[in-house]
Amino acid sequence: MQSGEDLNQDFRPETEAGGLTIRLDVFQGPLDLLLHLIKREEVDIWNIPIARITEQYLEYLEIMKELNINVAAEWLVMASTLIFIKSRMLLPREPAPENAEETEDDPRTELVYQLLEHQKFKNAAEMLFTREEVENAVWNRPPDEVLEDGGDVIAVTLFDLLRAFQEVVRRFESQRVMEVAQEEVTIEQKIEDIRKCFLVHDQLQFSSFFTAASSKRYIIVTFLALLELVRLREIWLFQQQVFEEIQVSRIKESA
Amino acid sequence: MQAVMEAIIYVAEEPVKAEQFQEVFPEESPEAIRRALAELLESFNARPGGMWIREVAGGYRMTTRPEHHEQIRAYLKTRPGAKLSMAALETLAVIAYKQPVTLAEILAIRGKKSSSSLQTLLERKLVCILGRKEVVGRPILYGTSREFLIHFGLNSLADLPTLEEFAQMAGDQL
Amino acid sequence: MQAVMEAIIYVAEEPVKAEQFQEVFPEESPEAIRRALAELLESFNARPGGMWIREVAGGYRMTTRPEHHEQIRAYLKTRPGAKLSMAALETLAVIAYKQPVTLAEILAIRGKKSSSSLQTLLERKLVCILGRKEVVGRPILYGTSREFLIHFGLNSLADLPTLEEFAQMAGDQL
Repeated sequence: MQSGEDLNQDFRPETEAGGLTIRLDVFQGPLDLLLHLIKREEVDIWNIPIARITEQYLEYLEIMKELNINVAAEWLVMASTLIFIKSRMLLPREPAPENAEETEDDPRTELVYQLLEHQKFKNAAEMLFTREEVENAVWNRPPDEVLEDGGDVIAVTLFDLLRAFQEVVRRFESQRVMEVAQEEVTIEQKIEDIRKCFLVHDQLQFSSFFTAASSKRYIIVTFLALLELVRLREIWLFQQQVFEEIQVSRIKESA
Repeated sequence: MQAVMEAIIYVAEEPVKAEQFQEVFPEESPEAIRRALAELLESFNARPGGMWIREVAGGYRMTTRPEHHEQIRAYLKTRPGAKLSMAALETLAVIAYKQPVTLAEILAIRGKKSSSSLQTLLERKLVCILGRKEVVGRPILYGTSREFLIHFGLNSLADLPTLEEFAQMAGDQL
Repeated sequence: MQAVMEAIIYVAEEPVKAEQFQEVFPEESPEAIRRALAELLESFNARPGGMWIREVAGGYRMTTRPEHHEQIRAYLKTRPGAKLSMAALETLAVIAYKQPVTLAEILAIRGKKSSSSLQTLLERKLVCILGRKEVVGRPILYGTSREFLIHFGLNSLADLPTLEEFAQMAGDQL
């Protein structure tokens, strides 16, 4: 649980196998980092010292780059927003017309509303967290003989499939030593490759299609090729049991 | 009638709705069924037992009482189940309060991509697809499921605290 | 202690033996545990409830009372919330995306017999007969019903998510 207090531990970058993949444990997104900075500085949300906060935000971005963290686009968008607001603040303000709201022309206003909105949903998420804790402390166990039996083969939903795909990507990410420049394979070529595989085999493990993968692109192309073949009804995917390895099987031509 | 209702709530996998009792007791008036259920809850939950009956997701459900969780866990030798990550909970909060909502709208509020959280929530069936928004691209609209109510022990969405309460809190925090 | 014992007997999949309670209450004497169990049985079974606790296979087990069997069966038959089996769900998905479709075509896509799943779906009124295909044997064509749309909260079939949208979600995470 990352309550406001825990956020004060600052960065807790986690190094995974091989030291290549680093995850941010504490901050989930740029808005979270800004909220953290504002709370730490104990500044008034309606009067954010934009120059100081921008400077600190950029420092964090630097650390992230040094740590090899893949900085997602939204972090850079926020950086440019902050710099834009900062520059607007430096411009001499036109004398406000009488009776005008003081904050009306403040370039920070929109960001403040965004931050408040974000904090609101963080609070809602904490409420859900607490409720989940309580519900985790109760059990509902209807007697066995009432339960419907699940049938023999459990089919794979698209979400099972996507999860398996994610698993392959994760494994690939943790094992990769270096991305070797590889000949670009197209989906059409990959479909042909898979078709050739099934001339010899009736059934293969889902993961076996990815063992030779040497780039993320290769995995994506292979995955899309498999999906296309499912769509064309040439292959189908199934599991014997939930959580078991997904099997890919050729659909036999009916006579 | 209460004894049968109790037995049915006990065997049911899902919360049992009042209308389902109607089908079991076709000769009883809806009024009588509602009264019997209220009496059952009162008497069952008043006894110093190990279970209680609660109103969840518009139905009645029997569970153990939370105060015994340590001993039950000791017997079952289980550890607390896989909890949702904070990112998933935040995404879920946005969906719960803003439904029906698109992925782009979630992105706007959270300020970051939420597709992997959304995928987790769909897999766990806490979120479901409500349809499509009639704008360019017809994006999918998401909302919370019945499973969401059960997972968080809610009788209906109206049981959630209002967003204004969280806004008030946010104002105090910042 | 009785309340916890009751809760444990409720959650247990197998009859719970006295020794197992000893593990949960290590500080209690075997004698005290046996006495508590006897008292629990007496009080739990004396109340006019829907369940009782019996000594079965050297342990304690909670079941419904036999006199309510008929009503419980009536409930189990009518419960609308009963989940579809994975086989039925898959058959339904094939029909939803490929309609109008014949049983033989469903077989070809799923790679296994689907007639009992189809039967379930027809009984549940999620699937309906659209007509006959004008080929040899004039096989029946199946499609999804209005009930299907209601069940999944869809406005029309055009609201079903496409494979591309799911692929898009997976791609977003990379």
